[in-house]
Amino acid sequence: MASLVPCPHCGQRPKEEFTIKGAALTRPAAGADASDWFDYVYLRDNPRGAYEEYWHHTSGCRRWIVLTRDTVTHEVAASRDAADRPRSEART
Amino acid sequence: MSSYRLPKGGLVDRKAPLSFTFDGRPLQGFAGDTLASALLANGQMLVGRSFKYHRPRGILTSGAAEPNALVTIGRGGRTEPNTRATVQELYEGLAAQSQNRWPSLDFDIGALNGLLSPFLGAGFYYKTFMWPAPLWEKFYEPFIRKAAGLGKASYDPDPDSYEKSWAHCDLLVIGAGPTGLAAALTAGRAGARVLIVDEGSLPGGSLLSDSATIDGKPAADFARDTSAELQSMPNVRVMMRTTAFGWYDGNVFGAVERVQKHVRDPARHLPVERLWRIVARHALLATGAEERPLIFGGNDRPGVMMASAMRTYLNRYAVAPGQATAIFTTDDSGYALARDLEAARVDVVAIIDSRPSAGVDYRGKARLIREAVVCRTKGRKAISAIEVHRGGRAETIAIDALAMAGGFSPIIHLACHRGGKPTWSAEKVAFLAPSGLKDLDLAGAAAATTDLAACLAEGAAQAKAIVEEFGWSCPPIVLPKVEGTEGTHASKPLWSIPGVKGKAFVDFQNDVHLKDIGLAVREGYSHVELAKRYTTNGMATDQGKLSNVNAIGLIAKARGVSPAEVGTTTFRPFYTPVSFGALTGPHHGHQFQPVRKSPLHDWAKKHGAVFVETGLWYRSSWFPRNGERSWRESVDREVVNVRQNAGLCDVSMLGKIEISGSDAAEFLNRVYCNAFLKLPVGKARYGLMLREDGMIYDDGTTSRLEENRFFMTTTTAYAAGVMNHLEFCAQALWPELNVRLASSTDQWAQMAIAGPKARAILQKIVDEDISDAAFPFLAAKEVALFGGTLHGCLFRISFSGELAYELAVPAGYGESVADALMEAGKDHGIMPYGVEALSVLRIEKGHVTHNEINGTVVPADLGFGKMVSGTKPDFIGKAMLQREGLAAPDRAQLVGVVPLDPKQSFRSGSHILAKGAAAALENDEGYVTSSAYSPHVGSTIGLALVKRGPSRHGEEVVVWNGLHGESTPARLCNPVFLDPQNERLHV
Amino acid sequence: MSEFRPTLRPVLGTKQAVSSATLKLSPLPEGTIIHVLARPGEQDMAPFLESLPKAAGHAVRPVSPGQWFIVREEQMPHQEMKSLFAALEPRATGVDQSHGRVRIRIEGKMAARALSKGTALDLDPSAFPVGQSAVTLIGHIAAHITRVGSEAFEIIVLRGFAESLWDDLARMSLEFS
Amino acid sequence: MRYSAFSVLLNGLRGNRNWASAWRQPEAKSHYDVIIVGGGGHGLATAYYLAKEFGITNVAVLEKNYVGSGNVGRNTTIIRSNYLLPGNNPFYELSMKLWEGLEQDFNFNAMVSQRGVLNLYHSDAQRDAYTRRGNTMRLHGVDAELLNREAVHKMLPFLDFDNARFPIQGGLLQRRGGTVRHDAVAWGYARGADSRGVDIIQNCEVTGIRLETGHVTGVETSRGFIGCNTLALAAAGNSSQVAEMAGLKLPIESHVLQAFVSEGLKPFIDGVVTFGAGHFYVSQSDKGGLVFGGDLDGYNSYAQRGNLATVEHVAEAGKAMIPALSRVRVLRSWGGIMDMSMDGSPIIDRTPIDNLYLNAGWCYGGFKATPGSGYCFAHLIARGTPQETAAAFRLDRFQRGYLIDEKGQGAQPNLH
Repeated sequence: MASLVPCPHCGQRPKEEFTIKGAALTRPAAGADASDWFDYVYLRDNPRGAYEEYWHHTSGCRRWIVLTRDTVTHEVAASRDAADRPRSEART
Repeated sequence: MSSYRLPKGGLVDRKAPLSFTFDGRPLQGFAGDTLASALLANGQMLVGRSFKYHRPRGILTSGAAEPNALVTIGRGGRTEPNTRATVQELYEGLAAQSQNRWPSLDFDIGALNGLLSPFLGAGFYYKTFMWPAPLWEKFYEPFIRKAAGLGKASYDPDPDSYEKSWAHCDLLVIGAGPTGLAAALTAGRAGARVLIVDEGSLPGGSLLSDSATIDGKPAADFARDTSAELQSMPNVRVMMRTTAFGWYDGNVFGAVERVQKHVRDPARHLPVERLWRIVARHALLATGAEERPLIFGGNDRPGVMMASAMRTYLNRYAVAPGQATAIFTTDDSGYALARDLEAARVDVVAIIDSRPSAGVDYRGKARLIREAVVCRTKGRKAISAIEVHRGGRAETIAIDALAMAGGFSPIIHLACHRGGKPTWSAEKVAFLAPSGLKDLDLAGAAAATTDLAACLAEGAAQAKAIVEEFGWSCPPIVLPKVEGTEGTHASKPLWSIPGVKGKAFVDFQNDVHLKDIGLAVREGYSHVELAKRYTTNGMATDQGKLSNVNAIGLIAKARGVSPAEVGTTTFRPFYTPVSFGALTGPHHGHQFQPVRKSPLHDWAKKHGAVFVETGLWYRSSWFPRNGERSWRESVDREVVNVRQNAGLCDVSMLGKIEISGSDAAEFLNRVYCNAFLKLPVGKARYGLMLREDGMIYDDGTTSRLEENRFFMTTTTAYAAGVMNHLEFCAQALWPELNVRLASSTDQWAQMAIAGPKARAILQKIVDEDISDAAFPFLAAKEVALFGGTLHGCLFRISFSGELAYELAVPAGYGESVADALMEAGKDHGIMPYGVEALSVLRIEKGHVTHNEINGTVVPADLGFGKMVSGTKPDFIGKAMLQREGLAAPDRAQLVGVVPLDPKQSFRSGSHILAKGAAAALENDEGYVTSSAYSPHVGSTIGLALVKRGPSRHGEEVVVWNGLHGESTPARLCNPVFLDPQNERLHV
Repeated sequence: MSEFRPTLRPVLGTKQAVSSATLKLSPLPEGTIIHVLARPGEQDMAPFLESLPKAAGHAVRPVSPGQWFIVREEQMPHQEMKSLFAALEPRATGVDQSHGRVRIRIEGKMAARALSKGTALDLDPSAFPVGQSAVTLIGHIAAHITRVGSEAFEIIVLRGFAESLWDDLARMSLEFS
Repeated sequence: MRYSAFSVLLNGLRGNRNWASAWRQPEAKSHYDVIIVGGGGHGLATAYYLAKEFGITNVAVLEKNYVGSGNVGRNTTIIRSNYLLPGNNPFYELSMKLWEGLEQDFNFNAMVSQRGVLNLYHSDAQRDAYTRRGNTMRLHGVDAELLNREAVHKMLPFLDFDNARFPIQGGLLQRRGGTVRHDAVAWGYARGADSRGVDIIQNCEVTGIRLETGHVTGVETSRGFIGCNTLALAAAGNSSQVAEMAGLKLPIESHVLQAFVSEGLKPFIDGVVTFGAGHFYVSQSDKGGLVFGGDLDGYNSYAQRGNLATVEHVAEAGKAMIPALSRVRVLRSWGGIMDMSMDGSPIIDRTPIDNLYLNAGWCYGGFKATPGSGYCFAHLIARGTPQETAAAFRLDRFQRGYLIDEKGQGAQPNLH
């Protein structure tokens, strides 16, 4: 939900307490080749439906979180601290 | 004849008369009246003129859907155009003006448009006014703009206040009619946190207009007693005069409470309106239903009214619509009205029922005409007769008021705000709320349940189910006994009426009539959205509350499909219009954004600082002194004094971040493009932070105070952004690093002490030895002050190019320390200097700020190419920095620029053209990023980003500023105008 | 100038306390606020912080995962703070925020109602009991709220915003004063 | 049937019974020279110019909903060519010139109304940025004036000059900027293209792109397969979805931008004014409603609706700019789906697939760009080479590092 955002630490909070960064992609390793970096910085799946994105609880606990949010219904399926690595590191 | 007040009855307080005016005419009403009921009570049936044809219009409804009775109320900054007379509560001294008429409501020149109506059909303006082209803006459009619009807004500022508030509840009940009251009572008794909102001034909704009895007492009394019980419960909050206008994600509802819109002189300690954001675990829509008009010729004539509205005026406000009324009905609700009218001794001349038989057994005196329709009305500014068609026969009946009952549309607006599409029910002849809604249900008339007893039962049952779902146990529901009412069975849809004569209106306010809809379909605008946009049906201030379903019915008929196939246009917030004031709350004028104050603000103030907004901060720009005639004089003095003696500048608003942990150095090494791993303890270093795309993000100095403790400074503008960025790096990118970040911007009052005398002055208050040997350039450490009574941080860094220090002391002591420094520097000629002087000093020295770091430059563009580490395995921005375009030979890069003639000047934002080149975009070589008058150089100097700039030092160019008609011959040069060897830093 | 004695200038020093039967708004003394940041992966340090010998008269306020404020009415001498910081290492870092942040107290029957005009927190005792803390927006300003009593709240705000927040709170209280 | 005052008069006298349909409702042919995906402003304009300027008439426009159901009918109707960067400015000026002759050209009154666009500035830094921008415009012969506080006060005395948190210092004015009746643009292009033989096929959703050896042969649709020699995508808002059917991943995110309209008022504000100290821009429609907007909600979305926080944010900026708005009531809010590109500028280019062309990434420049976008896209499709003013809108500029970043915000779409 983009009106109230479930922060894993603070519970439901209003959108204006957050800063939105966008797609929660995994940063390539230092030596990765240019195309991986280009993909990471510029290309987006931009799906209709489930989407993992970085939000920052700027006016709250100041933790970066990863929301799994539906881009059509705005429903949030999951919310976790960004420091807790996702189950698979594989890039989507 | 016209409408009038009945001698007795109603819920108005006859002991509390109220005077008000309409178009300046003094009138009387009672407490409990709306403006509309009071106007009708005074026989004022003509209240407005229509949008396009300026037809005389009366009061059609008794509520939020009113399309005709829009008036302007209030004066000066309290002027409110387009106020619906049907919802505006009457108050003593209310002054109402009719709209969209000239010279007067009674005689309106605009009515001539009616004669042109054959040429003013739907979309006519798309087909003409195109020749000759220039005339559109010079003639046609100004004329149309003047003719269009409704009320006139005031330009005066609003004297009243507004506020916002949050509310949380288990169950939000929207609508305090029978269904809502029953629901709130059930949930409240179970102990749930209940919030019930209603747009009206009294709880009860339709109960207030109903002649039925509940448990033997009048419906209105039942409403009063029920709300009294609700008010007495600590877990229930009843909010009247509150309209829920939107349903948003997270089951958040927007609502506006009209706290003081029903009083003449608002109390100062209260807002006039309050915006609510209501977070509800579950919501129940008990919003009732809207009665549909019928589409016959002259259905807009004053005296024609919705049947349900007529009943409300009669029963709630004791106002009779006229003396000889007729009722045109397609369902049984018309008969309840007939019964109530007759009970009030108002003559019902005829009931025209489109159906062969009614669902109720009518025993009244009125003549009953079945299988008949009204095809037109007669009269000028008020209805005088109707023409009734039955079979082939037409008959004219003289009347002075007509009620129309076209069936009911459930009010499902909010339920559709989150993308769900309404579904058509052929059985109910209505669009119902989308199915499968989450955390929201509908009950009562909003769910097409029409019978009063059934509504009470449904409200209670739904509430019970909801709170039991949440784990409360619900006491058994005892339903009250309802008498004196018949269920109104679904109407037989009557989209278009045979033999209609004259204009039959679909959208009253926008003057969209029957033929317009047909035309739109004929011309290919048959999709419901296209038809709406082409005819403007449903786009008026009532958002089609009365017109949309009828329009859909007509489109369906024209296309030969069912309304289900046509579908609706999109229901969008707001349910009823919401004022900017309410949406803004307290955040306007000076409160638009908070003020962030430096701990040295008052110190600067007492030295006469002129302040400037910098983000949320106020920074001191310069400190004028007696006899200085211009800001330039003051700034020049401050600059010269720094270069000759010493100055004190408040730099507290620089971002400050404490970075600690065993991986702090490694962390900094990754977030800066230059090396930080080996920065010695006690040293400061200038750092460049890139974005992942390789562009420079921000710069600043970072000092190593201890092995694992760093003190970072950022620019003022990017302080917040840098902190977010660092937290992202630490939490999301490299959570394995042991690093902790604490913003300490507000902890420190920070002062730049710059100039040849800086050391001598500072040494007087700093306990430690700060000689060049002991504390050289770029030294940084914690120091004791005043013999150990205070501790702070001292940095030997310089933005001005002079011997300079930055001293950070605990903010609460900032002013005191600044005073001490001014005292200590008195004999050394110390002066405060502001950001203007600071800017001159840094431009003279060729130091960049965000004027140059504009989000599109890489380090090499600003001469920092060598700073970028080639050895570090990784840092933010490293990979993208390798792209060919970012190393292209003709990139704009930093240079200095001076006018050839020192007497000439140029401004930032001017562009650079090669000498002799024509002023054309293809000759654009770059632009001036910063400029100032330099006392040191003796002329204006500038920094610029110019193609291949560094290789063009000495080249003559033109600084071009077409906006000001300036074209200044100038020379590109080294951006460092002063002390390129940095000797002054190291003294 | 070793004879010079720097004087503290409280940021809300000039503000008049708002007081009525149902609501009281008052600045708290600028004493001590220490920001404690635990190293990543460190377990809950609250008990440890509570137990600190020097913590007499201190209160501990949770801020966010691995972060707490230690607050007390009186100022803490430089050396005492240094040794406290030393005691925290290596598990946590202490950062002095005694001047960076300011405390305000709002109490009374209507305190929660007034705060609800600014924050989206559900301040019902069932959702926000005594002892609970949260960082949230109050209007446009971020602040740290703790319920210190059934009808009393402590607000901690950045010094630079303190005056603006005070004025906002006073305005939000107008209805009840 | 040609539209004119005479035709209105004549048909009026005949009871308006003889007006023909504005465009046909044809069945799709099995094959077209060019298929354009997207019956919004850009797709219809592309079809119109292909037919009118480049003589390519065997064209179909496939629209999954109704003509103009996308952003062309969900914006704040502003047109302007006050762009900062050389890569953008000439293109938007070309578009402006096309607007200026549009109605006579396609015989439909779209109410192009050049009542001026004024961007307020509140600080020296903003003034300098507008000086730079205004001079870019002047260098390209585009009209631009930098007004000081007094001049703005004279023009709009009802702005907040007395009690503002961020006092107005002046503004950058483009007098040729203004507004256009948005729906009419779609209808005018649709009617113009249709009359030149283009098939506009509504309720026809493209569900797949058929590729043979890296070459497009046609599209699968809800109405079956339709073949083509050239496929052109103009589906802004859904570009990523359509491109994915051809296996392309784009530097684009879809975001929701809300817009608003107030109740109808007698003339209140003449031109377009944008606030410099917050997110707010406003104009007044010929019907009397104040049409205004602000910033993106900020999250990726395909739902044409936003949330209340943004609504309040926009209203606050509005009242801060014009205190007298306080008692004006907002009637309706809606949302459009923006194709937000990674540098804030659009893409009109070929793709790695040789007969697949892309028109995307319009951010919120889309409406004002409609004629220029249609013309340049048609030029690219017809001639195979980019129209000169659109030459910078390359798809590979991100990879090569030739970005067109007006705001300097970098690769974060919600900041553009």
